[in-house]
Amino acid sequence: MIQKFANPARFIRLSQALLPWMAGLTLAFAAVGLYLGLVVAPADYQQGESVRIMYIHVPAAWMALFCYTAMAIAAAVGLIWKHPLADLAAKSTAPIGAAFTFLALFTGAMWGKPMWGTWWVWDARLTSMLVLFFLYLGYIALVNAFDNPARGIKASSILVLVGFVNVPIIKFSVEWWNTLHQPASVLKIGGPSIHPSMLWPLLLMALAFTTYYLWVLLLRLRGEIIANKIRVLRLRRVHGQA
Amino acid sequence: MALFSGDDLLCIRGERVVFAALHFAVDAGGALLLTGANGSGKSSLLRLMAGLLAPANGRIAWDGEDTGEDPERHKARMHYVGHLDPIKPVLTVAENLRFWAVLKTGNGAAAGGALEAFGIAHLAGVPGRYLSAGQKRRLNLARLETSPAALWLLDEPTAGLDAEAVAGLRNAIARQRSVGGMVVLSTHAEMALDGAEVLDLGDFSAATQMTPAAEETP
Amino acid sequence: MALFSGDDLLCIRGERVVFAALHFAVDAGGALLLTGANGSGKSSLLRLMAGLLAPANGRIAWDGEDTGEDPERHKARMHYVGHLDPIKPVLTVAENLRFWAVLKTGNGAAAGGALEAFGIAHLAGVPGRYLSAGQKRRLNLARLETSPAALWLLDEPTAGLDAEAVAGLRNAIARQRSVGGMVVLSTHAEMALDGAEVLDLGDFSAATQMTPAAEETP
Amino acid sequence: MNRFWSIVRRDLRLALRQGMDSLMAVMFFVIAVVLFPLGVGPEPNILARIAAGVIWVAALLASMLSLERLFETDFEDGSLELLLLMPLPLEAVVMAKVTAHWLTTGLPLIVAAPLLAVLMNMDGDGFSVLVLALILGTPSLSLVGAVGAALILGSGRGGMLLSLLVLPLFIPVLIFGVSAVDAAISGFPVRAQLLILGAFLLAALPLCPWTSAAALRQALE
Amino acid sequence: MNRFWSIVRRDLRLALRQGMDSLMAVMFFVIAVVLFPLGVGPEPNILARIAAGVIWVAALLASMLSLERLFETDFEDGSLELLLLMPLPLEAVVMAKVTAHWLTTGLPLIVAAPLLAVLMNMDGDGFSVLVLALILGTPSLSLVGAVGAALILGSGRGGMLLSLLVLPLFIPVLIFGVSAVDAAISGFPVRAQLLILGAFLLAALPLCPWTSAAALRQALE
Ligand code: HEM
Ligand SMILES: Nc1ncnc2c1ncn2[C@@H]1O[C@H](COP(=O)(O)OP(=O)(O)OP(=O)(O)O)[C@@H](O)[C@H]1O
Ligand SMILES: Nc1ncnc2c1ncn2[C@@H]1O[C@H](COP(=O)(O)OP(=O)(O)OP(=O)(O)O)[C@@H](O)[C@H]1O
Ligand SMILES: [Mg+2]
Ligand SMILES: [Mg+2]
Repeated sequence: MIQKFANPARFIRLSQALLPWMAGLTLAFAAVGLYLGLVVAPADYQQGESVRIMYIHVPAAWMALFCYTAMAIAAAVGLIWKHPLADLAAKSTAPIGAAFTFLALFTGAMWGKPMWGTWWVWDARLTSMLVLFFLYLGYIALVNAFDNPARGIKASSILVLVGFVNVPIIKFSVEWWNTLHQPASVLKIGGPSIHPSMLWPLLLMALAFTTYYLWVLLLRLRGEIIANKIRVLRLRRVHGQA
Repeated sequence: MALFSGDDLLCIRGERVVFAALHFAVDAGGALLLTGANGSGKSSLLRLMAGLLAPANGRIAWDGEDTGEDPERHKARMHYVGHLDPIKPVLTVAENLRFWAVLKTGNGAAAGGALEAFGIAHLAGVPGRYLSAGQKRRLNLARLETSPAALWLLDEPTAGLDAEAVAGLRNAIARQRSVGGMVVLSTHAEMALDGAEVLDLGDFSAATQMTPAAEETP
Repeated sequence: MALFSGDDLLCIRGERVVFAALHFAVDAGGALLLTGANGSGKSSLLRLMAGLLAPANGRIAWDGEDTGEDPERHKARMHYVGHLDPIKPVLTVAENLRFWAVLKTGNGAAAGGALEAFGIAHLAGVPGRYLSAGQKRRLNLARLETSPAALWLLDEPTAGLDAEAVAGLRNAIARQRSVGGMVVLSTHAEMALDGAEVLDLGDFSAATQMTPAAEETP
Repeated sequence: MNRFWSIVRRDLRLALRQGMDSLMAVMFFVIAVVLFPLGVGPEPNILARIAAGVIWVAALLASMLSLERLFETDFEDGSLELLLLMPLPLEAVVMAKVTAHWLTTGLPLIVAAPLLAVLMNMDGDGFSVLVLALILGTPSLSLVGAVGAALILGSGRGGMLLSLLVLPLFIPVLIFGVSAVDAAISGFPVRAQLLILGAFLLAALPLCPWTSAAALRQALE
Repeated sequence: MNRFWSIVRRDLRLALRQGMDSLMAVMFFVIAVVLFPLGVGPEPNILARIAAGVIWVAALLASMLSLERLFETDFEDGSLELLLLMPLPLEAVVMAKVTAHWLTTGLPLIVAAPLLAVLMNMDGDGFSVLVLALILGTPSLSLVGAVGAALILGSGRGGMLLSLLVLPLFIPVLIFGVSAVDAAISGFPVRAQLLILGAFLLAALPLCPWTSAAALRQALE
């Protein structure tokens, strides 16, 4: 099974078939989700219209965490089973995950200004999200740091696993740090109960983000595979082997 | 059956096939001379033999047993001299050599005689930073004499050496072979070693062979 | 009178006298071969000639004028190839060469032909990181062909080169000398250059001469 | 064991002979801390308030910087590939080098810390806990940093890249290190924080040499 | 001039091709600043009080770290000795390399600074002066740092030694940079501080390349 998908040529064909589906699903989910979220759902009695930022912010935050997990799994598969496609998947996921993290931070800050009167507070959740962003950046920097792309992927696979062990530790320590100094009262968010008129668009947007991730991942993977092929062909020509 | 052998070796570096379908075999007391143009893969093959690189395909065996299976044992029976000279500028020549001798054998008694063999005994107290290119090379080669090892892997050992030092090296190789040791070395200079087999890496370059593995690496 | 000459040169490195009372002279179209055991001071002499080191005593003159007096002019008429190959791994072979050509001449037109001369024209688009030891050396030597210079200073230029590349270098040297250029090079390999003078650095080593400087340095 | 100690001894000797290598981490530490009164202004109560944080951040940066060369010189002169070919496990080599590194930088840092605490006007109750927390925390920094140092080998980037990889991983040590000192100053118990720092160390002790060794093997391919 | 720009172009190209080299200094800058809230605690008023100091100290450290490799890779692969033998003054080579360095690190730092000011809760009045002061200050840092980078060549110490040499020299820039921002926040005039920063730059512009060139000649002996 693994061997079957390991073959890049077959993957290219498979992804060719999947791409239109992913694109279509993304657009459909996003269209419905945005309509429900921006038009149908009511404004919050407390937060007003700014509550609609939630339909971007929350799915982006979820995807940020999801992408890091996906990267760690892909890296482990790549290291243990030497699966070339898994390596590339980890590498291709990193910029997407970083973008989602940035989006969550950015929309959070946009939301924070009207809600808390400040762009940023050093709250535990916000801080651990910022650290996650750094972990993404570190991964991207390391992947690109080497002359030899294969070495970059291997080194950064180790890094992402080390980072993955640390994420819960960081999260836990940041929470502890924060509650020691400052009461959380300012930052109480909404409540756990959420009205279905808000839940539906939220879930739809989350689905749209997920299919968007898969869509871009496929595109990036194809790009990586083709770039590798070009590089190999060019080298071979250059070394008089073609 | 040959004591040290490689079967159907494939080496990929920088996403490029360097050589493919390469076989080699060395017997006790034997010597293998690696030749070939620049970039043909001599250094790469020596790194494969040492276990610093893993072959993309094929296997390297000692006495029929895969060397990758018990790397610690393979390390213990081998001396490797690469392109670089691992010499610390602030340690003296004697200290540099002693460190490697202790790591290899657990104690560093034989260091003195080794310096003698390569004509740098008078430099024993000189810090590494004062050595010229050729003196560094001699010091690196002196490691060979600090402890017996069944297999010597030498990457262009004569680079930078003067005639006297080359003669010293040739003697050392002859001694090693006379007690049943093996020597694999790469060189551009002509190096006459009696009864040495020659392996021209040019014959295994990927120019002539197209392997499927080369097409599948992403 | 010789065009390029050194008088009574004293070289001290690492608080030790490397050579003393050394004289040399090269004429237009001439070649000077530096030989000598490891550590005898070949590289040091070449660095003195290039102006990278200042002699502790004596003077180096071009056409009778001290080279230290107008270093910019001395730099402009000279190509120096040292032990190291100044090649950036992320720049292609062509870009690497062009950079040095532009710095030397103000424009980089001649770069293409130079790669040809050293048999690496097919590597023009390859990043430096993919080159083997010998290929790097060839690229470094290709600088010689990008612009004419009256004086070539080559430190063990053949180290790591295969036979084909050595032949190319010998041709380049012959061309340089035929147009009245000079070549000074150090080597351990026998390098037959017709009419080349040989300077054995061993004759000037401090072993035979005790200078006060050697005793006074702490 | 003989082999292990011979590596430790060599690295110590290298550090001592290379002039003031071990002193340099301390000096960076001192200078970085001293920049703060200059940048923030000399009010004693503000300085006291931020003292523990500034000292710990400076300690993090000093460890990080000194770790940069942990494997690099050995990598560049071919020593590292030879060490890999010696008959002892690469994990032991890493442990030996980390031990030597901590002895030459972590230890002097700990000695200098109380002095800086005085400079920063820190409350006297925090001193002993600061030292204790550093004793438990700095070996973790060395161990985690060794993984980063192994990962960046051959990239030719050094400190910059290392900091990006390693500083986020240092954050838990920073937080519990500071909170131990703050708790001591406010008269709260510090046992929990110190235990957590100790737990980090115990976890890093087997994991980090193993990961570093894997990264080193990668680098030497 | 052709030669000068060809060096600048090469260094820019090297920085861009080598992945995110130029981004790395900014990232270090950002992470170092972020460590402070983690160390000092999240109270907004304390953070606002130390914001200007922390940002400047982090900018100092980031410049210093990125300067470490200014000449080093060229030294190690023999490019530097060849540059010395090219027919243009070594001072021009230094100026070209410093220019490329500032474009790839100083400039991104300036762009990132307002963001960090937000994170540190800095008063909005300080933003524009912070940027102005950085525009005047960071080129001085690059120039002075180049002297340090040339002095440490061949010592094999890197960041550690550089920081000792260079950070004390950075202190005047730090003090006037911070005081300009503090003055702006308190509503005082900032002309004097900015003029002093400008004067430093004018003095460093001829002196530093000349000194660096001398140090480089030493290193290549
Ligand atoms: C830069 C600032 C912010 C960051 C980094 C941030 C981060 C996050 C993250 C990581 C999550 C997902 C947590 C999880 O599912 O476990 C999340 C969820 C959420 N955030 Fe934010 N946030 C920010 C600002 C805000 C603001 C200003 C508001 C509104 C007042 C807000 C409201 C929410 C809500 C309602 C959720 C969903 C809660 C839930 O699923 O339980 N966030 N945020
Ligand atoms: N670290 C590396 N990463 C990627 N490719 C490499 C690496 N080292 C060498 N190569 C490539 O592998 C091929 C073989 O290199 P190798 O160093 O084994 O050649 P060699 O026969 O030793 O050459 P030389 O005589 O020049 O030393 C070369 O074409 C080179 O481009
Ligand atoms: N950077 C240096 N600092 C101090 N002493 C040095 C330095 N480089 C070389 N030496 C010393 O100067 C002497 C001459 O060295 P040099 O490199 O010129 O020799 P060489 O003839 O080129 O030798 P080789 O054939 O080994 O290259 C040597 O004895 C060496 O110890
Ligand atoms: Mg080789
Ligand atoms: Mg020499």
